[in-house]
Formats: sequence, C-alpha cells, structure tokens
Amino acid sequence: MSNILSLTTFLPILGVLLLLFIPKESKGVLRNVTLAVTVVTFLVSLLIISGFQTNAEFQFVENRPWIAAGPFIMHYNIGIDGISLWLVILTTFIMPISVLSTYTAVEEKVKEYMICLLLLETGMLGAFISLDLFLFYIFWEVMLIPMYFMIGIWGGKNKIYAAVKFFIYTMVGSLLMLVALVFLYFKGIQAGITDFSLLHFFSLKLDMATQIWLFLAFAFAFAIKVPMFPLHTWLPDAHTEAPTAGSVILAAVLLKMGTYGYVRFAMPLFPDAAHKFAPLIATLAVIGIIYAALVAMVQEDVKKLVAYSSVAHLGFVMLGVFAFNVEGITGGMLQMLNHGVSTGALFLIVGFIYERRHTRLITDFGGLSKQMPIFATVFMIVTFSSVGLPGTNGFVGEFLILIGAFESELRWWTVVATSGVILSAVYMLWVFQRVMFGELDNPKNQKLTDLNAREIAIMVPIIILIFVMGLYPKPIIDKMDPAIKKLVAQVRPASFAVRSAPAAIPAAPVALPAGHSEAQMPVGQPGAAPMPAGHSEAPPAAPTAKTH
Amino acid sequence: MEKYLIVSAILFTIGTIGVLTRKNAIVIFMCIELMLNAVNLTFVAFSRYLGNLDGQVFVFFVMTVAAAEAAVGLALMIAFYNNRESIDADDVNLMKW
Amino acid sequence: MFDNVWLIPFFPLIGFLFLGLFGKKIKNEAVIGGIGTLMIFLSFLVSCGILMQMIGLPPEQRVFEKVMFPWIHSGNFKADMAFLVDPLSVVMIMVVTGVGSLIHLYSIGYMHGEEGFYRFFAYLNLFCMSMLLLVLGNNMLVMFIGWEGVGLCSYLLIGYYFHKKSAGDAAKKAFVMNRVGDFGFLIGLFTLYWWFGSNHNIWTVNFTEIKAASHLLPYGGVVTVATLCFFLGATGKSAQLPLFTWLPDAMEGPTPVSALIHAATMVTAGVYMIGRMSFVFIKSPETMMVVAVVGAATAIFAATIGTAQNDIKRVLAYSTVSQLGFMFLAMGVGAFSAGIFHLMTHAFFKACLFLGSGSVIHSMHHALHKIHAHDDAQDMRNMGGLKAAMPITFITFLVSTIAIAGIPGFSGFFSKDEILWMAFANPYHGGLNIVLWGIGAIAACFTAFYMFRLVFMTFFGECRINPKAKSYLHESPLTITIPLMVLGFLAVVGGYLGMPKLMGMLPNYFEHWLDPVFEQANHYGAKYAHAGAHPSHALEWGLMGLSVLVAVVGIGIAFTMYVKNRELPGKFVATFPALHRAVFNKWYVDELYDYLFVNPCKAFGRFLWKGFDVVVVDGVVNGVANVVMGFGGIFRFMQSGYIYNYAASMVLGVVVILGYYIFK
Amino acid sequence: MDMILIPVVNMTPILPEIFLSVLAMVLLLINVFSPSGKKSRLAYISFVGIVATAVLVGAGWGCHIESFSGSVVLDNFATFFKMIFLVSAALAVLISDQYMEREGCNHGELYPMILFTVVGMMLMASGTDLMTIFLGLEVMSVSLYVLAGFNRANRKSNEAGLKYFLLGAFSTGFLLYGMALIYGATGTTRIYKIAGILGQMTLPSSNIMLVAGMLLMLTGFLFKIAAAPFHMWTPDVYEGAPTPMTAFMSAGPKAAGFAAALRILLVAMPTLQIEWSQLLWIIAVLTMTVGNITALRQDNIKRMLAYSSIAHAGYCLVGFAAGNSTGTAGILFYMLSYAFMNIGAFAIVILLAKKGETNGDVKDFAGLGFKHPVLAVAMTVFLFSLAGMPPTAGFVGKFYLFSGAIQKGYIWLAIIGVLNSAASVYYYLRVTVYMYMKDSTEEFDWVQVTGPVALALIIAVAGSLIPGIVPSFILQFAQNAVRLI
Repeated sequence: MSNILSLTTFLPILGVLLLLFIPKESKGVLRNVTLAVTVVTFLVSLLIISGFQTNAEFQFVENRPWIAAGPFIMHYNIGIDGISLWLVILTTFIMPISVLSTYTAVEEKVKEYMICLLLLETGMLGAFISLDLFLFYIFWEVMLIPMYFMIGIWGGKNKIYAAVKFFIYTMVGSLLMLVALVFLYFKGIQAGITDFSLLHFFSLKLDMATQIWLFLAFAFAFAIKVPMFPLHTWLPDAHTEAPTAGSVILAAVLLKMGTYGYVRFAMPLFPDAAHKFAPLIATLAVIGIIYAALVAMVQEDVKKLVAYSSVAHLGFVMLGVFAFNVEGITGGMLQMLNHGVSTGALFLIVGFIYERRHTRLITDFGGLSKQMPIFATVFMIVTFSSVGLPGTNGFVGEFLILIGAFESELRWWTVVATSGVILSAVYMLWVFQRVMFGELDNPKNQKLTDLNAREIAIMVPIIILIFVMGLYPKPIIDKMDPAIKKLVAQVRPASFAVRSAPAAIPAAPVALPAGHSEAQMPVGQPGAAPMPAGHSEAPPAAPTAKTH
Repeated sequence: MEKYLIVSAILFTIGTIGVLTRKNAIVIFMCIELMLNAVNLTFVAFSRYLGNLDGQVFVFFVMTVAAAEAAVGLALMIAFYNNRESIDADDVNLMKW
Repeated sequence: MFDNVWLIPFFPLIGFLFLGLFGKKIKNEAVIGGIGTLMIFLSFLVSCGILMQMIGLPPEQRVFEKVMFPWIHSGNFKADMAFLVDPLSVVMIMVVTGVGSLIHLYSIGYMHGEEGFYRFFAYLNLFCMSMLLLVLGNNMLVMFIGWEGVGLCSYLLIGYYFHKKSAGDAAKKAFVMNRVGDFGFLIGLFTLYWWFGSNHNIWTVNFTEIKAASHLLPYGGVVTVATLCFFLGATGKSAQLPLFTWLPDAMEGPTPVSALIHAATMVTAGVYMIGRMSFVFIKSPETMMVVAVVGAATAIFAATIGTAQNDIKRVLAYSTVSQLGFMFLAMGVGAFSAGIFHLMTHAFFKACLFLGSGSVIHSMHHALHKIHAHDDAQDMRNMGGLKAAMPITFITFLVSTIAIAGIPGFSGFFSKDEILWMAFANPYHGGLNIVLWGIGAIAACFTAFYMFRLVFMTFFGECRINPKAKSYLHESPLTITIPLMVLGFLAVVGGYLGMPKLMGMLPNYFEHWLDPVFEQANHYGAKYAHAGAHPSHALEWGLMGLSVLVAVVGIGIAFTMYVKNRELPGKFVATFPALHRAVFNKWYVDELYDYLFVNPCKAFGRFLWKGFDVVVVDGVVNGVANVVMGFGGIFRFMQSGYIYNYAASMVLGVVVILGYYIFK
Repeated sequence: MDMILIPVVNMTPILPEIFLSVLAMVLLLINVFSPSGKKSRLAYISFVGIVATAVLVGAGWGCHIESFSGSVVLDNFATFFKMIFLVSAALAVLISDQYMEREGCNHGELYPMILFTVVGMMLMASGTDLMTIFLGLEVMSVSLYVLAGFNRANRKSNEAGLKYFLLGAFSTGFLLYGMALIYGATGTTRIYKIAGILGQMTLPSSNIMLVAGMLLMLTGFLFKIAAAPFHMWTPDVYEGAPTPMTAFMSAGPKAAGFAAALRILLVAMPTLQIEWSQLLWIIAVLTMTVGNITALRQDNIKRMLAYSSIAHAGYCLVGFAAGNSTGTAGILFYMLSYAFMNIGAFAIVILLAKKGETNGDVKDFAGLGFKHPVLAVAMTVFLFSLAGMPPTAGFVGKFYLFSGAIQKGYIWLAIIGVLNSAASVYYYLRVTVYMYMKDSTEEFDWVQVTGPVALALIIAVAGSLIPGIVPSFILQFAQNAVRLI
C-alpha cells in the first residue's frame, strides 16, 4: 500500500515491456493489452482515493535517495495531497478512454502508438506526484517525447510543423524554468536547505527581487503549457494535427500541467511575486478568455474551435487560481478536472465524426442529428457541460472561480471574464447548430452511422462524471479542501506584506546581481569582482604535490 | 634578451602571415615550420636567460615532433596529390558550408 | 406535506429520464404522452397538497426550507441543493404544474405523429423540472440551475424542428440572449455576495438569510449596481428591452412550447426573481425606476410591433413581451403582488391563446396537408371565418382575448388595472408616475387592438384558406380542447382571486396571500416613499373607467379596420409606408443588433484569428525561428572551405583576444 | 665530482600508456603477417587490449602518484579522462571494421593508430608538465591526421586529412608559443611549480607575458576542442574523415583537449581565473551559438553532427567558464556521456550509409523508424541525449554544466546556454521527423548490423540512458576526480 503511487506510475512502463513481446501484426491483442494495463492502472489509482486521508498533508509519500553528487541532492520523493490526487485520478481515468478511442482510429503502427500512450501516462503521473523539484522537471520533460511522436507520426496534414512547434515551444519555457530551478536551489543551499525537496523550499524566504525573476521563469514555462495568451499558438496547431487520443490527453491532462505548476510551484514558492504579478496574469487570463472565444467563434475546423475553447477555459482556471482564496483555487482545480472531462469528451466527439467522414470542416456537416440521434445527445450534453450549464460539471468550477475572483482584488477582471460565459455559449452552440441542426443536405452525411457500442462505452463514463461532478461535487471538493486551505495560508501572509509595503520592490531591474553583472561583461567592464563567498565555490584546492 | 624575443616574434608573425597568404600547401607547411622554429628560438632564449635547461629540452622535443609532423604531413599531401594532381590550397575546397 | 416538496421537481425528472432513455423504444404515443403528463400531474397534486397545508397555517408560519444535500461548499461559499416553500413559490408551482399539466395533455393531441414524440415529452418534463427548481430554490444558485435549465430546455424545444435552419438560429439566439442576461445575474449575485461577505462577514446566497440581513443593505449605491445586474438577467429571461428579440423568433418551436415556456412560465421567471428579491430591489430607487421604465417601454414597444405582424404566433409573442412589460412595470412601481397576480392571470389567458392558436394551426396544417398545399399554416392572411369550423377553439380564444384586452369581469382586467392604478398612485416615482400610467394605458389600447385584429382576421370574415382545403377544416380532438376549456375558464375566473379592494365584493385573497413575502419590501419602500398624495377613490374609479375605455377604443378600431372596412389597413400602409415597414420589421432591432454586436464580433474574431494569431503571435514565433535560420545561413556561408580563411579566423580570434587583454 | 644521480622513476603512472604502446607495436607486427581481408582480428585484439587497459586504468582509481619528476601524475582526474578515451576508442574500434571493409580501406594500421592516439590523449590527461602535455597532444594529433586521411582513395578523406593537418600544425604553433611565454614568465614548465610561482606573484594578471602566454596556449586547446572561432576545421574534417574516425575524433580528442586545459588552468592558473573565465564565457557563447545555429541549416548528417559537436564543446565551456567543481565535474560527466551518444549516433550513420559514404543526408533517414525500429529507437535515444532531454545522460550532463555556471553566478550564460539547447532541439528533431514522420522511399535492405557494431550500439545506448536515470555514481566519480586536481 505504501508503494501504491509508484505502482500506479510505473504500471504503464510494465505494460510497455509487455507490449514489446507482442508481435506488431496482432493489433487486437496490442489494443486489448494496452486497455487492460490502463484499466488496471485506473483501478489501482482508485485505491489511492480510498486510502486518502482528508487532510492537508502529503500522503503515500516515498522518499528514496536518488542522486547525490556535488552540491546537488535529489530524491525520488513522491506523494500526493488533495490538489494532485484528483489530477492523478483524472489521468488514469482518461487513459483507458483514450486507448479505447483508438481501436478503429489507429490502424497503422499500433504497437508504437500504444507504447507512446503508456509512456505518456507514466510521464504525466510522475509529474503530478513528484515532490522533488528535479524529479518533477524530469517527468515534465519526459512527457514531451511521446506526445511529440504521437502528433508527428499519427497526426494530420501539417503534423510535422505542429509537432516540432509543440516540442520547441514547450522546451524553451521549461529550460528557462530549469535555470530558475537551479538558481533557487543554490539560494536554498545558502539558507541551509540540502536537497531538491519541494517541501523544504516552501519555508525558504526570498527577497522580492529574486522572487520576481524566479517567478517569471516558472510562470513563463507554465504559461506556455497552460497555454496563456499570447503563448497559446502552439495549441491549436497541436490539437488540430494530433490524433484523437493525443488531443484528448493533451487537453485533458497535459495542459493541466501548466496550471498545476502554478498551484504547486510558482505560487507557494514565490508568494510575493505571485501577488505582484497577479494583475498581469489575471489580465492575460481574461484576454485569453475573450480572445480565444472570439477566435473560436470564427473557426471553420471543429477541432481548432475546441482547441481555442481550451484556451478560454484555462483562462478561467488561471483567473481562479490567482484569486488567492479558497473559492477561487477550488474552482480552478475543479475547472481543471472539468475541462479534462468535457474538452476531452469534445475531442472524442470530433474524433468520432472525423473517423466517419475524414473531415472536420464545419461546413461539411449539418443536420447530423437526424442520422445520429445518440451522437447528438452525447454531443449536446458535452457541449452544455463545456458551456458551463448549471447541473453539469462545467458550472461548478466556473462559478467558484468567478465568485472567488470577485471576492479578491480581481473584481473588474471577473466582470470581464464573466462575459466569457456569453461568448462560450455563442461559439459552442453555433458549432453545434451548424453540425447537428439544419437539413441533412450533404449526401455523404446521409450514410453516417450512429455511435457503436464501443463509442457509447467510451462516452458513458464521461457523461456520468459530467453530472456527478455537476450535482454532487462535494466529495471532490472535500478531499482537496484542506490542501487548498494550506496553500492559501502559504500564499496569504506574504501578500499582506506586499500590500503594506509596495515600495519594497526596487525600481532597479538588478534582480540577480551576480548574473546581471556577468551578462554585461562582454560589452562593459568585466565583472571583476570576485563572487560573494557563499556564491562561488572555493577555487580548486591547491595542489598537494611537493616539489622534488 | 629582448632582441631575441623580438626576432622570434617577428619570425612567428612572418610565419603566420605566410600561412594566411600562401596558396601552396607545402609552402604553408614551411611557414608553419617557421613558426615552430620561432618558438624554439624563444625557448632557447628564455632557457639561457633563466639559466635552466627546461627550455632547451623542450626545443628538442619540438624538433622531433616537427619532424614527425613533416613526415605525416608530406604523406598526406602526396595522397592528396595522387587524387587531385594539385596541392594548391584553393583546391582543398571540396567540403564547405 | 412540506417535507415532500422535493417530489415536485422529482416527478418530472423521473419522467425526463425515463422518456429520454427508453422513450425511443416505446412505440405507443399514448404511453409516452401519458407518462409525461402523469408525472407533471403528480407534481401538481403534491403542489395542491402543499397549498392546502399552507392555507391551514397562520401567515407567519408559511415559510419552510428543505435541504436535500450539500452542493457546493468551498471556503466561505456555501450553497445547498435546497428548497424554499413560501406563498410566492406556492403560487408559482401551482401555475407551473397546473398549466404544465394542461399543456402536456394538449401536446398529446397536438404532437400526434411527430417524429421524436418521446423526445418532445422528455424535454417538456425536463423543462418543468428546471422551472420548478427555479421557483423552489432557496438560494440564488439553485435558482440559477433552474434559470439556466429552463434556458436549455427552451433551446432544445425551440430547436425541436432542428432540420429547419430558422429553428436552429432561433434556439441559439434564445440561449445566447439568455446568457447575456445570465451574465447580469451572475454579476449581481457576486456583488451582493461580496458586499455582505466583506462588510458584514455574512457569506451567503440564501434568500432567507439575505432577507434576514437585508436591513444592513444601504439604499442605492452597491444595491443599485447589484439589482441592475439582476435586472439585466431578468430582461434576458423575460424578453424585455433590449433583450427581447429572441422571444418572437422562439415561436419556431411547437406551439405547446410557446404556450408553456414562452408565455406561461419561463419568461415570467424574471418577474418572479424580482419578486423573490423584492426586499433588495426596493432598496434601490434608481433600479426601481429603471425597472418601471423598461417595463413600460417594452409594453408599448412590443405592442406596436404586434399590430403589424401576420403570423398568428408572432402576434402572440409580441403580446407576451408586452404583457411582461406590464409585469415589470408593476414590479418597478413596487406593486409586487400585482405583478405576480398579472403573471398568474397572464399564464392562464396567454396559455389559452397560444393553445388556441395551436389548435387553429393544427387544423390549418392538417387541412393544407390533405391537399398538399404549401401555404403558411400560421399566416393570418390565409385564415378567416374559422369560428364556424372550430367553435370551441373560437369561444375559448375569444374569452381569453377579452381577458387580455382588459374588459371588466375577466381576469386580465383585474390584474392589469391594478398595475395601471399602482403605476399612477405609487409613492416612489413622483412626476414620472403619470408618464408610466399613460404609456401603460396606451399599451393597453394597442393590446386590445392587435388582439382583436387577430381574432377578427382569424375567426371572422370569409375564409381565405385555399378553397380546396376548406372542407378539411374541423375542430381539434379532445386532448386539445379540454385544456382550452379549462384555461378559458381560468382566464375568466382567475381574476376574482385578486379583486381590487375598491370593488369590495371579495377580499383581495391574492394580495393577502403574498403579504408575508412582500411585507419587508413594502417596509423598506416606506423609507423613501413620499407621503401625502393619497389619490381619492373617485380618481381610482375614473382611471379604471379610462382604462376600460381605451380597451374598448382599441377593440373598436380593430373592428373598424378588420371587419367593417377592410380597405383601411391597406390605406394606412400606403399612407405611412416607412412607419409600417419599420413596425413590420420590428423596428429593425434585430438588424441593429447584428450591426452593433454580432457582425463586429465575428469580424473582430476573424481579425484576431487571421490577423493577430496567425500574423502577430505566430509571426513573432516563426519570425524568431526564421531569424535564427537566417543566421544559420550566414554562418554557414562563412564556412568557405578554404584553409587560409579558416586560419585567418583563428588568427583574428587570437589577435582580438590578445589585443583585448593587453590593451584593456 | 658529484655523483651522477640516476633518478628513481616510478613507472606505475604510465603503465597503461606503456601497455597500449606495446600493444600497438605488436599489432603493427601482426598486421604485417595478416593477409588483407582478414584484418578483423586486429580489431578484436585491440578491443580486448583496450578493455584490458581499462581494467588497468580502473585499478589506479584513488591513487595519487607522481612520477618523472612531477611531469606525470596518476590521479582520479587522469583516470576518469583515460576512461573516456578508452570508451571512445573501444566504440570506435567496434564500429570501424564493418565500415572499413565496406569502403575497401581496411588496412591493419588503423588499429595501432587508434591506440597511439589513445596513448597521446592519456599523456595529455596525466601530464603535469607542459612538455608532457605537448608531447601527448602531438602524439594524438599526428595519429589523428593519419586517421582523418585514412581512406587514401577518397578525395574527401584526403582533404580532411590535409586540412586537419595544416590547421592543426598551425594551432600547435600558437600553443607552443604560449607555452614558451609561460616558461619565460615563470621559469618552469611543471604546472605545480607554475602554480606555486603564480601564487606568490602579487598581481599575476598584470604580467602581460604570462597572460599572453596563457591565452595563446588556451587557443591551442580551444582548437582541439573545436571552440569558436577556432572551430572552422571541424565540419570539413568531420565530414571528410572516415565516419568511425569522425566519431572517435569528436569524442576522444575533444575530451583530451578539455583534460589538458582544465588541468593547466585549474591547477596552474587559478589566480588568473577571472581572466580565463571571462574569455571562456564569451567563447562559450560564441561556440554554442555558432555551432547550433549553423547546424540548423545542414542536410548532411555528418556535417550536422559536426556542428552539433561544436555546440557541445560550447556547453562544456560553460562549465569550464564556471570553473567550480560542479561545472568541471559536469565536463567530465558530459564528455563521457557524449562519447557514448555521439559515437552511437555515428554508428547509425555508418550503418545507413552505402559504399563511398553516399546516403548521408538527413533525408535518407526517411522511414527508418518503421523499417528498422531498433536502430531508429537507438538513434532516437542518441539524439534526445544530444538534445539534452531527460531521462538521458545528455540531460544530466547539461544540468551539471549549466548548474555550475549558475552556482558561479553566470545566470545569463546559463540562459543563453539553455536557449541554445532549445534551438538545437530543432535539428535533432529533424532527424526523428525523417525517421518517423516521413514515408520511406527505401527498403534499407543493405543495412546489416554485424556483431561488433551491435555491441557498440548496445554499449552506447546503455551509456546514454543509464547515467541519465541513475547518474549518481558516475557523477560522484567525476566529483572525486575534479576535487583532487
């Protein structure tokens, strides 16, 4: 029981090993084995819920020494609290669904596809459970690789551009975060912290200037992943080109990495800076909400539309998270889950019709309701969940976000963001109308078949979740509540300090004195000053050799 | 003392300029040899000035090595000439960019 | 009985789930319709039980809350799935379940043979559930579920004939406009919640708790902001200016839908909401004035449009908008129970009118279908003289028309007259009162005119339907006529529940009933009500007479134009072509919205996508890549392949490095 | 009369060198008696010999023995580097046989030359006298000139040899001149003594002769390392040389250059650290940028890897510029992993090429991923390791290098480094794009994986992956190695 997190995380890897021994011609076996592996992983992850104690502590913690060399000590330190718990469950829940969605969609290179899926699952789970900053970074990056291949190999027409863009875009951000991570670590060493364990860094008090730079680096990486306006352009490309399962996972889980990163890392580690930048981030979030909605409205490709809707939804999450109060962050967390479920479902739905018609252009459809009534119902439920109709999951999250943000300093932002609820209705209903309503005039659409048993089986759990989370979110909220309260407490005291002394932020941009002076070195006078004692390592020990 | 150093520096510079300007591979190599010998001169001068023999020992090694280099270098040029019928530096230009 | 309040929305929910999941398998329409109707009828019975129990209680004990389960609890925020039973909600559930049952029954006949029969009943049940949640919710959030839920059902039912593009458009338009209102609702909710929370540490969205704390609210200020936002929500849901254009389009839905949702229940939700929060609204004189003015303006505005429409349902739709305007006028002048009263009577007669028109359309459609004609079954210009073929429909329709026109003795008279009187005599708006009253009276005149125009064009004169189809016109079946008769009856007698004190024949049961709900509001209102000005009974009688007179005038004009002298309308159109065109085209409001909002939004979206996203953002991204690649090209060509160039670069490097260190 | 003192010479520190030299000479003899076409045995013998040497070298871990009057030392630093050399030599030997056979130049002298190169590199790593280091460098270089031009019949190979030779000799001139100036300024060539003398100088940085000497000498090493602006030879030579030798050159000699430069600068000239680390700061930026950006535009995969190897030198220079134990240990770790991943990548290139080094374009990888999945996966591992993606050795190495810079306070250097590394991802990904995302035009039926190459690939994959997942123990070795110099 104590290793259950590791078990959950690495079960997919075991699955990969299993797959290696299955010949690639037997596609059915490959699919079923993968499905079995993901289902087992999901079942195992359910044990985590049952064993989870409702408190603010990290649980199922494993802490093993991993790397210790030079100044660095990294641990294999994992554990979950209420915040990561549900994201882990979301991941394990989405995976079997994604696998099931590939049964007919992917006919070529099945084995490789399944391997990618399983590797991706390990990567995602690992990132959610890491309590060691370095370990987190490893998983964070590892995730990119299978996703890159999924987009690039099984993607659409423009797949290579999308895959490479996805990869490099994300990479740029995360590498800067790496620099910040290391810088933070050395700051920690000065303060007596001896390893990369996240919990130790929570107690680290940093001066404002340092916080700002570090926060910016972290925020940049996470903002790309979220993605926040204006760093979002990789997303529509990636989504449009990715195969269905890839899109589902990308939307449902991968994007959550960004928002999760803010909640888990950027905010509690640099609370003062987070407060300082809250207006900026809220502004970007709100722009994202409106902007993405407007752009989504005029899309011609259903999948692209859904992709832009993701940008808008994640904008809500960011707004809620940066409200710095329990309601907002709870709403943000719920919205992450909701978005995972609903947008994942939307991509599945797009996948269904794409598989049948091999087009995603809205104009190619119309009147499908007549031909595909079950599909129509499912699509409608998911659409309304995405729009945030009360009674569905979408509402609970969105509402808490808005009310939380309204309570906080972000009142006016909230007002603007709330208008996003209008726009989301506009674009979602418009696309629904154009696809499902009207005359069934395209002859190609007249032979469409309704959802088959497998597809229904994919959607049923999602629809159940949509309503359960919409009508009785209490168990979910209750489990994460203590952790969120703790987070709010971590972030809050500092915020008062900032408010009381806004002038404490120096006007001079010299945030990292050492790095800065070095940066000027090539042009100006060399930074001749020796590094401060704690900063630079002692010069290599003088030779012990004696002269003969 | 300075005079030796200056002479050797001038020699070195001449060698360098030769490398940059001459087109014949053998001449370029000769210029390099000139540079090495300029260094040798420096070593000897220092050795004499400092009164220890390290520099002179160094010179012996340099000369040996130069000989070895010459052997290999000329062999390479011959191989090149076999294929290209030229040892003009302008012709050593199959690979670029 | 109160404890079983949850059964009221629960039965329709069961009906919805059952029909939605298994309805397709059931081939027998009677079973489907029967289940749907039975479920709502059961709710009606429970509602009656509650009503009975409540009548038996003294007025101050007539409040009951039932918490079903905790819904959203997070931080300070707390909202349960809970119900509130008080006189106001009882009125509403009675109306919803009562009228709802009748309309369900009606639909069995009306929807006979339609594709997706089960789907229709499932949606209707879902609608009833949502509406009941809306009126029963004990906090704003449960109300909001219902609020949006009815919007959803409205969307689904308007788009019922989804293969028609116009139906899809109308459905979307309805939902989006409602969403605009919801935006206001949410902001209002936030403001109120935040104000109470941050100032008094009362974090609540519960109506009872807000009511208990409402004495803390200031007059005006933040309350004005919050209530105006709520009112925006109400205008969306109740099709008031400026968000009214969706309602006429919503007539794309089947007629029972129009009757239930777009006349009797859903569209009145805004009125109900103001009633529910009267104690907040009254604290803002500004909002009250806005509500009154918007109500009055909508009443007249929609009435004018109603005079020029030829589609029978559209006339009724504009009439609904106009009547809702009356209700808001009532709310705005502080006559809350009068507004709710009109809500109820309107539910009776307007439902009856819609169902009657449905009966006509049904018959017309049937007849035209028989001869394979494609004439518009809803266009009044194709009707005429139907009273002979459809006597029951005609009589009930006529009764309801008289009721809406405000002829004494019928329900509409009592409620409308009270509103007009209160508009004149309310203590809140000073000099504006006379204007409000005047507009109301003119609107009433228009109402009488266009309603009788409708009656005359449809039932009187010669029959203009395709002659071949004429013989196929006949009265509708019983499932259709029974609800018509019941509603017609209610349209007559419903008014006697709330007779004005002035007439003194019966006590005003209705107002007494609602007293406990609006007591507090009236109390707050007294703060800024200007004393003095107690209009005399004589004045009241006089005004009553005047309002009857304008109704009669309206009827007279209609009679002249559409029965006696048929050329008049044509002449009128010829004389004022611009005016007619403007009125006929609904004052071009739709076009205005397209021009102001829809098209700019689309254009802006397209610009953001093609212009900003692709050119600027991606341009920067790809631009960086291209610059880097460009440098790659430059560096690449520096690699010339010549030994001496390579050597030169080395020498250059050495010289620069040495030079820098030696001469620095 | 004074007695002639015959110094007692402890041969232990140079036992591996002696062993290898003897082996090389024996191989030359064997070669004479081996008929052409049966040269593979030489490869096997040298591989076994290299493994044996590795055992010998490994046995010296933890010792600190000076000998030859302080001109040679056996310490962990030297041992670690020697291991890198031996790894690259072993891998090079394994991948040579098949290639040379195919190209028709499987002359037996190849293996002794490789061994001599290794001897030279080992001397560079363990030399503590400028003279020893120079000698080692020349032994290495002269052998490398031969190896670069080994395919006598091939014009490109000729040209590579000639270019490398001329430019190499040219750079030797600077190196030597630098050494001469240092000798002049300090009066000795022993680096420990230089350290002592510099330690007593009040302001060594004002001694122009000394600084100039250091800089000139550094140039020589930077040439070997292939740092900008002394990198220009690299692409041409790497492209032209026989591929296994390119692989070897990119790993071994580069490491040797770092070994010597590190030892001289860190041991002898810590007092001048400000000067050299400033210089290396700029050179590192230049090298990374030029290498990466030019690599973006390459189609020939050998050339692309050549530019990438310039960039990798730049990454290592980041650690060097930092000059602290984190950064320098990072260099050690990185050079070791680089040997695995880069030689691995070249091994794949060798397998895919046809006779005469055709089929060397990135485009020729199209569709490999599903025709030869194992090779493609191996290549992917190497590429991701080169790109510095976790969980590969390349990532951990870069992490330590950049961490060193950050620890030192060179934040901007680290930032430029990571941005470069992000740019580099593009051209590595490009190969994977062709392998997996483009349809194949070829059946790749000529590709055959012989035993030695397979072994090399297995070693290389393991060496690129395992230190990425459990890097601790190699990192500790590296830390140990740099602590003791």
